[in-house]
Amino acid sequence: MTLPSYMPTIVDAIYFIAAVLFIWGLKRMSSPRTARRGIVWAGGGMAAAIIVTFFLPGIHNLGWMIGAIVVGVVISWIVGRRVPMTAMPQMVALFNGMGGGAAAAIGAVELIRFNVALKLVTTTLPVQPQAQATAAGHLGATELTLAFVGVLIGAVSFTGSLIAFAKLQGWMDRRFVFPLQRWVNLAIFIAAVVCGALALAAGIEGHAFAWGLLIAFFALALVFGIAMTLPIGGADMPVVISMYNAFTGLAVAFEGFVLQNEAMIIAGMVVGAAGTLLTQLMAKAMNRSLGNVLFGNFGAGGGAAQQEIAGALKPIDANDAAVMMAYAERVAIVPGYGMAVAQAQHKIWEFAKLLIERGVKVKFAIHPVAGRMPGHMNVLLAEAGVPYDLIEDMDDINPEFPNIDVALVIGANDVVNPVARTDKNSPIYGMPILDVAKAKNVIVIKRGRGKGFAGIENALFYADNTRMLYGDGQAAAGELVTGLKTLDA
Amino acid sequence: MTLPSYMPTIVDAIYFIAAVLFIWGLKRMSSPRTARRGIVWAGGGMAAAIIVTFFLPGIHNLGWMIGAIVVGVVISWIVGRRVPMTAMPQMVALFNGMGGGAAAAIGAVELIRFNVALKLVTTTLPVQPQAQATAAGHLGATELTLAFVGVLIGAVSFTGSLIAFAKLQGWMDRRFVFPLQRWVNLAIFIAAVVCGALALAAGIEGHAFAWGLLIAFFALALVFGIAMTLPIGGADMPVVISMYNAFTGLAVAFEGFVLQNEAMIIAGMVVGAAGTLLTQLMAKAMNRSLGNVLFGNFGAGGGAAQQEIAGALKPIDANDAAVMMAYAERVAIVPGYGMAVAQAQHKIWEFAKLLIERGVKVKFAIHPVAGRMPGHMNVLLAEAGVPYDLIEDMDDINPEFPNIDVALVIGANDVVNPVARTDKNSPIYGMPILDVAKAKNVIVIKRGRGKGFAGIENALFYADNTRMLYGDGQAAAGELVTGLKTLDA
Amino acid sequence: MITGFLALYIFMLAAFTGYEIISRVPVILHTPLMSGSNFVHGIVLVGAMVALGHARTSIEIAIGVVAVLLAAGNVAGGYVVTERMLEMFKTSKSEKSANK
Amino acid sequence: MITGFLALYIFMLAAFTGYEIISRVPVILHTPLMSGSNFVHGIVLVGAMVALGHARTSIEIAIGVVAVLLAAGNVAGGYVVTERMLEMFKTSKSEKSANK
Ligand SMILES: NC(=O)c1ccc[n+]([C@@H]2O[C@H](COP(=O)([O-])OP(=O)(O)OC[C@H]3O[C@@H](n4cnc5c(N)ncnc54)[C@H](OP(=O)(O)O)[C@@H]3O)[C@@H](O)[C@H]2O)c1
Ligand SMILES: NC(=O)c1ccc[n+]([C@@H]2O[C@H](COP(=O)([O-])OP(=O)(O)OC[C@H]3O[C@@H](n4cnc5c(N)ncnc54)[C@H](OP(=O)(O)O)[C@@H]3O)[C@@H](O)[C@H]2O)c1
Repeated sequence: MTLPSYMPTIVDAIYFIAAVLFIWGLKRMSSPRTARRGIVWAGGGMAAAIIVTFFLPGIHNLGWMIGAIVVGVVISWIVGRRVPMTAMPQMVALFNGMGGGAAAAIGAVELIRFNVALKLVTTTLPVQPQAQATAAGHLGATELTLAFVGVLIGAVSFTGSLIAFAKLQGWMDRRFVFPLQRWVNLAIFIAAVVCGALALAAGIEGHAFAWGLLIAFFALALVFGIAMTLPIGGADMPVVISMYNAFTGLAVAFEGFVLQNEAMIIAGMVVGAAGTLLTQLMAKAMNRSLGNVLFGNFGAGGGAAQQEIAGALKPIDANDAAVMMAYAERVAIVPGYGMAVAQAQHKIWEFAKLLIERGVKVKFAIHPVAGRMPGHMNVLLAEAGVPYDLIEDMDDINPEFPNIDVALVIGANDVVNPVARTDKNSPIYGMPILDVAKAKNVIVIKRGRGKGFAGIENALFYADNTRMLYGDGQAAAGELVTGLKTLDA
Repeated sequence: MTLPSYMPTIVDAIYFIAAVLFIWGLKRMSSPRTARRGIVWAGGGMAAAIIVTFFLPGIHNLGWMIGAIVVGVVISWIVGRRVPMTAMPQMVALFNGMGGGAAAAIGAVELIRFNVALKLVTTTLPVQPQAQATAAGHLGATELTLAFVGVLIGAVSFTGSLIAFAKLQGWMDRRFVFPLQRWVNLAIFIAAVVCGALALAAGIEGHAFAWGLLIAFFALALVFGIAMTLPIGGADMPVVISMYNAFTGLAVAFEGFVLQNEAMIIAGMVVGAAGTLLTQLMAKAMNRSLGNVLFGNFGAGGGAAQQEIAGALKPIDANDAAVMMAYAERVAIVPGYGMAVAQAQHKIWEFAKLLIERGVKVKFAIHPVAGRMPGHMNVLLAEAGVPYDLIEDMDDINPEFPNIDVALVIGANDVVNPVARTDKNSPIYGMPILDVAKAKNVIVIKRGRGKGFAGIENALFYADNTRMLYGDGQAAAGELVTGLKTLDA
Repeated sequence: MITGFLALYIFMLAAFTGYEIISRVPVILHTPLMSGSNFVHGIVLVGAMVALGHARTSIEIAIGVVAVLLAAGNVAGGYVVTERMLEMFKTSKSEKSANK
Repeated sequence: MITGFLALYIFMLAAFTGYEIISRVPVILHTPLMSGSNFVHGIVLVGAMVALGHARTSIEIAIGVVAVLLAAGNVAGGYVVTERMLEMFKTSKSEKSANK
């Protein structure tokens, strides 16, 4: 296939437009009103960029290429469409890891080609001048360095994200901790850097890398990603995923430099910076520092050292609970991960609407990390049609709890656990919580004695003013609705 | 002077740091808390960039260069230091015009050099190969086009800003309007573009430009800047200056491209975009569109068509005014350009503090375009030490005026003129105003029957509940203070 | 040819842009935005295609295919997931106005 | 060497950056910010120095001197004026806390 000579210019122009659309799209994505359009625009730019790449001069292996694209796109598309909303965080982790792996693989191809070309040059110079020109020729010291750095962070993002995926998916229930772990991890990291630096130094001097060093570098980078992520608890995974997202962005930018592709440089760098900031914002929302997330061994089990909780669980039946709320003046509904699991948001909103009709003042109290991803509850309540002005942030509603007659907790646990305030030995000590315990009465909907994400007991459930309404979230909410309706009938 | 070979790299590095500091500095300048540091950082970057430029290889004419820098810096510095705060807007115009002129001059030098080099090449080729290499060699079609565009907008910014300066300085009292003016201006613009395009086409084909065309292009561009600015009224000057500021930024970016200087490209482009947006925001604050500002012939006199105002001016003396406010519950102070002229902000604040001590609730009501630059009043009141929480924006205070016992207007006129609401023929019709007329009583401090910026009568002054306190702003405020003190004694 | 300083300028400006985009985003949009930027770095597919397109030895082709496969997964999955999440916000908006 | 597309990328990113910096600035800071950006384009002095530094014929030198002179005025004046305006805001802040 011979292409017209102006083709590369057209390709460059499309890449440029794609880069603009990415930035534009991301900007729109930062407000709920314009977000949907944003992703569509960015998607258009992406599709155009991918299509024109086929028309770059000197592109071979088209069969392999199309096959790999079709397989990758179809599988991801189906998985992404089918997966339940509750599994979104691990999906993001998975796809992000794939991007990191791709960036690392690109770097690997370039480094191997550099090596092969140099070997060919020194041993059999006149045989393959073309290979030498395309590869070894254009990798200067800067390009080589960035290729190595890109491979390192891309590989870490790859295996790290896969571990994060496995943990959130529930495939690896336990955190994997052993003594001196940090030192072992540090050793792996240093070994990877040393191997890489030695190979790099050879490359900059114009020699081929030793294959052994190169392979060791790849392997150690992959292992480090695993080792670094294993000890981090599942509750911290969204922050970690966001960090790996930034990593992938940087790796893409660096490999884009190696390939002299501006669109990759810009898109990668934008994501790198955006992801870095987003990581910090997320850590802040969970009241943690990034260092604490990565090395803090949060949620380290430690049940042994925890204080004992006195008191008993006092059940209540749905009708009594409905009556209690029907005659209350103010009710606060506190949803948590259990509401997401039970998909109870529609029933709860139906119940809340009935209360509002009776003149009860109803608010939804949302903890920033309720559920399994930041903003999880907002997404679900939005889906059910709850208007924004009934939804209150933690900071706004906390001072109001003493005036609230009934706090209805549905499937929340850790985010209302007063232990975070009182018990220094608790793994969630220091996390800001919703002050539900201060409400006059508390009703808790959950299925049984199941623990929350952090795996600890909750003193709230044993408090004098708390009653337990056992059952699946959706079923219990349905019973509450029925209870209210019989009251009116 | 022989310079070490790594010098250009160091220069590039410093340019890079300067560009980062500019962006960083501008970002900090967008919040009052961090603004001061911002300009200092940007200034440091600028100083470093200027100094290292001397160390670029092949820089000649050092004597001229240092001389011109010293003269330019010293004069501007002294003028900038000495000038009163009220004259700030015209100073910004002046310095901005200088930047535009510089950008145009750079473009002119490059274009002339291109011409000379080409002539040398075609006529006496072997004589001056060096001149050819430095100039004609590197100006491709893109560079030439941007050089021309840069000269055009730089020149327009230059003469346009000088006219704006002259108007604000009071050197050109009248707007200069004649029939068919827009068409004449359009003709000048088209003539400039045609001359430039013809010369450019020759240059792209590899011929030298005709000197006549080139000179006509320069001259017409300069004339267009004047012609475009002459019909615009002084009240719109801040918007126009902001627009020329953006022009200069773009011109700098384009000439930076011609010179292959990244710092100029980036700084210029950032200012270009920032200035464009700022222009729009300013026009919006004055309730005008940019097109209306440029072509609307605002403030076109038009006194003839205006409605007559019935009523008489009713004077009050300072003691009575002081007593009135001393026994009021709520007082709103409405400052305008006259307070700036009289430098009365300190006295007014002293008076306000005395009122507050007596238990009167005092607010300052600020119109966004009171004075002669956006934020003018805020700057002055801040200087006097008025705390921010006493200062209210137009939108916040307007609904409160009916509850206000005394509105004290000091040196404001157009921004409180109810004619803007009522008289469609008035040049300020449609401008949002402060609803002072709705206050229970109004006291107006001004020197006499002087008109405001728009040059029209003010119906407020003739209203039944308005009393005039004649005198210079500072003196009148002083009398009010004395009046209050004697009351207490 | 993008050389050292030019690359630095582009890195710097792009980083600034990314930073600005994210600052002042409400917590509620953190996950969709993470997912959206995850999609954007799917542009790595273009790079993977170039790497595979120029691959000659079979080891290069093998790694290149892996790169394209992974990158394609990143692009498609990132888009679908982001779109699904944002769709829900849209629903909320229209329902909200209907409810008010 | 900055060629067409690279220049476009840089223009685009710088423009986006400038736009982002200005959006959401309060009216009260419009004038200082205008003055500050006026100072920033004073970087034209560097270009004027290069133009003058490479000038050979006397007409080039003459225009070059004018360019340097104007640009130097832009830089120095822009700085002084901006600094003076912002200084007042600083005063307000410290006085404000003293007053409260
Ligand atoms: N938002 C984020 O970004 C994020 C991400 C990752 C982790 N986390 C962590 O996740 C936790 C979130 O706290 P949370 O209070 O929302 O949830 P949680 O602490 O995980 O508690 C969920 C509770 O819901 C109950 N539940 C489960 N399925 C249910 C069903 N079908 N019907 C009714 N109840 C059901 C469970 O008790 P039963 O089994 O007895 O029913 C469980 O106690 C925090 O520790 C947070 O740090 C947050
Ligand atoms: N803020 C901006 O960005 C900007 C920029 C340019 C133009 N403008 C325009 O400027 C006008 C601003 O309105 P404004 O109400 O602030 O001012 P104004 O309408 O210009 O009125 C100022 C008044 O102050 C009085 N005055 C002057 N010197 C005084 C002194 N020493 N002591 C006491 N009074 C004195 C004058 O009357 P006497 O002569 O009788 O004393 C005059 O009526 C608007 O038309 C606006 O569009 C605004």
